Amino acid sequence: MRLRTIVAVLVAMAALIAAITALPAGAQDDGGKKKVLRLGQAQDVQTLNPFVAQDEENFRAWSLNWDLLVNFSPDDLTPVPGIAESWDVSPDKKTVTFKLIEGAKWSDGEPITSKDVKYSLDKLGTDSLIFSGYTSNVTSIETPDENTVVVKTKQPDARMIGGLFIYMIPEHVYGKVPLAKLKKDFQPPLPMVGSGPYVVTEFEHGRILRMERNPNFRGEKPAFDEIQFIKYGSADAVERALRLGEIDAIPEAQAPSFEKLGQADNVKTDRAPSPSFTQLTFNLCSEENCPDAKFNPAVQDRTVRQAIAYAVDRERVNTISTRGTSFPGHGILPQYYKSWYEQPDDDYPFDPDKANQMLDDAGWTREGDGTRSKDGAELSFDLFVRSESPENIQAAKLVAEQAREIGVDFKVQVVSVDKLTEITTREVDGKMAPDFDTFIWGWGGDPYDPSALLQLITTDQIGGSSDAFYSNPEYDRLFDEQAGEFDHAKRKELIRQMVALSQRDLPYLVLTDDPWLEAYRSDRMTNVAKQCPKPSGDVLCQQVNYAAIAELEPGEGGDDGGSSTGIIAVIALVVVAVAAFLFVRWRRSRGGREPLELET
Amino acid sequence: MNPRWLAGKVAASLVTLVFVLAFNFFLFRVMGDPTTQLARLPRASPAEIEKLKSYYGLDKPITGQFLDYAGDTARLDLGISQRTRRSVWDEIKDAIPWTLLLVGTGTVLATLIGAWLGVIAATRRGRPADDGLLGFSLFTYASPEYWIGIILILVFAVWLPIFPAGQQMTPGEDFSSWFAQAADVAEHLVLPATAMTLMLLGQYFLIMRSSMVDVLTEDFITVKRAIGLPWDRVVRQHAVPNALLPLVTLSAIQFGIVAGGAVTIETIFSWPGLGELTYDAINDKDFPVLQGTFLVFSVAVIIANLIADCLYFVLDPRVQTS
Amino acid sequence: MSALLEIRDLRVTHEERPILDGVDLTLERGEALGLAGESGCGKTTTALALMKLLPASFRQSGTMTLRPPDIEEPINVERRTEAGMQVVRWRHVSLVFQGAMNSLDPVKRVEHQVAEAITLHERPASAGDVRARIDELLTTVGLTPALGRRYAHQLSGGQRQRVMIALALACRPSLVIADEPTTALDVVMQAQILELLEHLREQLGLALILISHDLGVLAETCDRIAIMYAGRIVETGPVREVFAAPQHPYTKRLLDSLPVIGGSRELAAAIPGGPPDPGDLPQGCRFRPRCPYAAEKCLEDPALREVRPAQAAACHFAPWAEWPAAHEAAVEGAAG
Amino acid sequence: MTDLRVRDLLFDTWRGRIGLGVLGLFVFLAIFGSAIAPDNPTASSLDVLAAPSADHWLGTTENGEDVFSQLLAGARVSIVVGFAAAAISAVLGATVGLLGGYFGGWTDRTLDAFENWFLVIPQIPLMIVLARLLEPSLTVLIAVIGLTSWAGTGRIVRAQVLTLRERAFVERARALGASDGYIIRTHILPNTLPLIFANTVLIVAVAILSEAALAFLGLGDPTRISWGTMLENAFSSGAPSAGAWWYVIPPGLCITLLVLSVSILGYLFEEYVNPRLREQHA
Repeated sequence: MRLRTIVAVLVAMAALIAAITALPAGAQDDGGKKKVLRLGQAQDVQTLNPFVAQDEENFRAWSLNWDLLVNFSPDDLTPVPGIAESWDVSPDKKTVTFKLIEGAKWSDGEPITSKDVKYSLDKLGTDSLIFSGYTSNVTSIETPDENTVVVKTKQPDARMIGGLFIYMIPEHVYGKVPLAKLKKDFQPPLPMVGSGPYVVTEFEHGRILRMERNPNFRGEKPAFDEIQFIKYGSADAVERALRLGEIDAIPEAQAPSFEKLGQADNVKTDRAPSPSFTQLTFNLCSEENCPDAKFNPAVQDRTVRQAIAYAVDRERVNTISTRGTSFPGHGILPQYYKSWYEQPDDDYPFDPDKANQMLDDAGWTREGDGTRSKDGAELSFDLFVRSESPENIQAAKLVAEQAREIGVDFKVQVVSVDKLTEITTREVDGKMAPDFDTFIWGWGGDPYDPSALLQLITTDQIGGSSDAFYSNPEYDRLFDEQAGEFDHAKRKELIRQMVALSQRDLPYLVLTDDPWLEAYRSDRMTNVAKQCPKPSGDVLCQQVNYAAIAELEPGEGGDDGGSSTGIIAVIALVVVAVAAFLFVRWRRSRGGREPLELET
Repeated sequence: MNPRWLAGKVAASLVTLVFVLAFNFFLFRVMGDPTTQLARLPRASPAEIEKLKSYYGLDKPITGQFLDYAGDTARLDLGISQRTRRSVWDEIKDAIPWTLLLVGTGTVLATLIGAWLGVIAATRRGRPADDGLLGFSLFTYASPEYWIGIILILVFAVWLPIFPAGQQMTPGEDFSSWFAQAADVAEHLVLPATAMTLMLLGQYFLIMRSSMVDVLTEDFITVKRAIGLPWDRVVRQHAVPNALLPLVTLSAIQFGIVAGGAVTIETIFSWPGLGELTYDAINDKDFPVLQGTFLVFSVAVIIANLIADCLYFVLDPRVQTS
Repeated sequence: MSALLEIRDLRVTHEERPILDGVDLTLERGEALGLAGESGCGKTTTALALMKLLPASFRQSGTMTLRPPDIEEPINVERRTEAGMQVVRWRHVSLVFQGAMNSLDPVKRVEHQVAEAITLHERPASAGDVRARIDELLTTVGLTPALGRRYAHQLSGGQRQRVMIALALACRPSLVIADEPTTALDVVMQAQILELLEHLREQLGLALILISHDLGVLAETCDRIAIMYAGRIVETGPVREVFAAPQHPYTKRLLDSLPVIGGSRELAAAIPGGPPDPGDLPQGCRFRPRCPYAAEKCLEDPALREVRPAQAAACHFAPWAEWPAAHEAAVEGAAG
Repeated sequence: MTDLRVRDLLFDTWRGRIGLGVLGLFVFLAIFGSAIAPDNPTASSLDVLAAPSADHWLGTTENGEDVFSQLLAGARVSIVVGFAAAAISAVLGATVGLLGGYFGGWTDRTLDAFENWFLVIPQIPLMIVLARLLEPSLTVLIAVIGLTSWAGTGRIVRAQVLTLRERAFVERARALGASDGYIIRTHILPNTLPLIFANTVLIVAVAILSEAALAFLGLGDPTRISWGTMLENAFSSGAPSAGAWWYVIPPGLCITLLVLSVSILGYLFEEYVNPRLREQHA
């Protein structure tokens, strides 16, 4: 090996290092001018197609890209103009006439017309996976002119205003595509035509979803030029990225690390109620509805359920299972629904003595620390919980632990989601035949209108969404009545009565109201406010309104120093090793030849 | 290369391929209830299921279904991902280069380092260097590769944060040039490739060592020394080329193990290859994708075996002429 | 003119056990020496020790001086370093190994392996020169040059052994050691190879050390013969003399076990027992436990001494005028 | 081949002693681990991801459970799955190998093709697919691992039977009119058993690793603690980023040690059965 070759190799490698170290700096100069809001997430959008998508992450992009017919106010979540500027309810409350905003345009410059509204309500309302059902009452949608939509319903339906959670999508894009294709593998063309402040311009699954300003947005021009949803490999990686400043905010932080995350430099966390809860479900299916159901009949003893409710310390469940990030539950209507919520009278504060007393009085006797029984029936229940949720497993263990104190035995059974779905939706001869005593799972509702959650325990939903199989004509009547009541105060009273009924009968013992957990860099974002609803809501107004994000201003914080120390270290190491190797070979080949014979 | 020999090998591979296709078909169409996978609706009505069945040709006799399936597969129509609603082949096509990069880097490094260490150990048999290497390789061989990966993350991304812990490039970065992007990818490749290398290293080392030990006792090694060839050249020019032969066979057999490692290592490093695709498909019960990646893994192993046969053919003159 | 090779007091031990125990050998230029003895008596070890090719676990001592005709200074093998040996091996001394089966690298072409030896010791003017040399060598050993393109497994046993001989001649050494070059070959092939060696020696003026357990082979080819037993030379002398009048009972027994051409097909009885374990050598004469003539005197170590003109033997009773009839039972009594 | 020599191999070589010692320890834990654990392995507390202390020798998990107790309890799944799956694989492999090797002809060709194809199919992906199609449980894990790892044993047994079939004592038995069943029972099987046994021990190691991998991928039995699920929980709860080495290192180390001890024993038996290997090692 010649010395010249060695020098040449070393020079080449040095040049390589120089190039690598120099280049990322160049890259940063380029991107520095644009104001970009980077949001990190561990799960990303799978498909943007609104007909088949079914992930929560979609709403983060959709809610910036599209409007609803009637949007929600970020102040108190009440209905405010969306695509519709105003609306009018007929005296019989069965016809609602929407006036659309004049001159509004899609991001591609096409006008937004009543045809788009009709198409969206019609097609998304019936043929999509997550927007169907809202228009179940609708009998006709008429478009007398470009700016007017008349919706007629079978019965009065208060959801028409503030409860129609269906995005308005451009008919001129989707209408051309056959429905079969839309429901199969259609991918919306990019930029994704919309009406919100930002539209999706790039989507690389597993990597990035980029949204850029909608040039035709009718509102004020938002401060950030671009919003990126960046996909990380794990929730953990997202949090690390925030701490390092690679991203500016996390829409969905994790309960276990939430507190610690808030202690990081320049990181602020925000916890707000969301329209979802985690509940202990009891199998209340009647003989009539479910002749072949399998369960311990004792679960249908109301006193037993009430006693359990007293015995379970929901505060403790929250503190331990979700690290105190959730909110102790108070019935089927989460506190999130500020305009409807009232703390129920029967709130079951933690009181094991009372629970014991109730069971004693009801004749459920107990020997020592054993399980209570009456006439050979034991208070011993299966408690199913899905394996993928450590929080739910934890909650189940706590419920079991506390129930044991009052002589009620819960056998916690961790099963897969599929298994749990199977036992709760089992059918025999066309009738429901649930095969469980109790289980823990959760539900989520819509931003403003509480119907979706209240509906879960109506008789109608047996065979549908009902998983407690509760059936109470009074409750059903109240539900129908509130659904058609456009007067807020009257409706609120009806809802209060429904909650009271459900608290008495306890098909669900709501353990916790689940939160939005968000985190952001205080040095990168300013004008951050808790809203949706003010002053208790979340700072990003998730799934509800784009106003919060559109109002954010870029902060002073520096850009991330995307360092490549590692690769430089490796290259340096390789260079040193190669140099040493070459040197040794050169030395060996050149000098110091061994003597051939040794002197004696 | 002898065309008849090659034709025979290819034919044998094709037969295995048909077996694999049949198995794949059986597994997903017969064992997993296709309608629930296809509909993926919690409770589809019997009429809807019938419609779906006829749409997907499930009402045909089983042989017809199989032929349809084989035909579709040949046209790379592997169905549609339930998650992303993209064609499964598109998903796989996007993932393959990343897996090849990771697996390729890992295999090449493991072969080179394993062979090199094997030579060192074999030429220092019974000495501390040999014992140390033997212990090290047995340890890496017995330890789960994803555990090694997690430890790498712990050490090099958490305690000593010099390498990124996941993904193939810095998320959201706009690269100014192809070169900057390549450097970024290289940086992200370091830890997963190291994990992959460590996973394979032990096997390669052990095989190379024992193969070298065998070769070094051969007569021709003494002959080479007797003609005055320096020891290091004897090792390099004669012992190593002979000892490498078993390693070639091994790398093909290893490929099945590599596929398993790809799943776990890509998962912990969020490396967007076939492994992560498989992992996501497991979690989301995205059976068309799972079926697709399984097929690709199987075909890859068949191809790897074929390549190894060819390579052996090129490397070992004894096979060429007999 | 001094001897081509002089070995004095060559000792080799392996894990404290003596494998070679004071071997003395002298070889004149152009002379053919036969080295005989049962397997395990140290023949191959002597050859390997001469080239310093013994594994590291073996220790060797003694002087080995090589005086090739084409260089001035004598080569003191025992003082040579590994690098020093590398220029001696094959340039001055080459080896034809036993079992040519495995003596060639299976994945390299034959000609490549011959060329390797040539280019290692010389700087030939061109690749063409090397080619020509290889062709010439192959022709010399009676092979067609085209065979050089082949791999070892494509050659027959005889062809392989010829290639090994060609390889041994590649660097024009002054001494070739052939270690059992004909075992594993059939009789016809054996004869051909021996004839070739004989022929080459005459043609090239080579000195040859032919190692074999087969005295018949040595008788045809060699000028002188040395008989080894348990790491020592027990008898040496001109082939004719030794065959005619062996002076060591071991030599005698070896000769007796040779089949006589034209005589009875029945093989004479082999020597009962086997060579002693180097770790557990008998006291005195090493052949004593197997010697039919052993006596009390044999408990002393006999030295190799000249017992007849040009003929030396390591036996207390040499020279033997006459060999008495053997009585096997003598052994035990002598052991005492 | 006497039992005495097996015993020497196990008790008088340092490899045998270490292998047996470590395996013995883990078997002990598999039986008594849950009982001797200082805490209830699934009892959560508010000490989340706490570093090792006097209360928690190996710290706590993301749910505040005691890592050390989980570690002790986790031995059971590995041991049970490892041995049960290997047993299934041994029975399957031995049956296929014996039948193919002994009867030859079409039986052999069919079984051999079957075996070939099982050898080609990548094992972990196959296990993943099977485990995903079925509801995860301990039985499913055992079945899946056992059913996918027999091909190697089948191959080795077949080769051994092929040589045995031609041996004199088998020929003699056949000439005397012994039935196939009798020959297999009395001549073939006893002579292949040591080989099957040695191979099975090595498969135990593979099965333990497979169980851990499946559990790590979320396909384990959700109701049981295993080292694989511990690693899965540790990884998915962000323990590596939190620097919680006490949660990450021990489960993997246990898997490694168990696999190492089983492998060492396996190699030992293999050397015993196959003397050629012994010479190489010496």
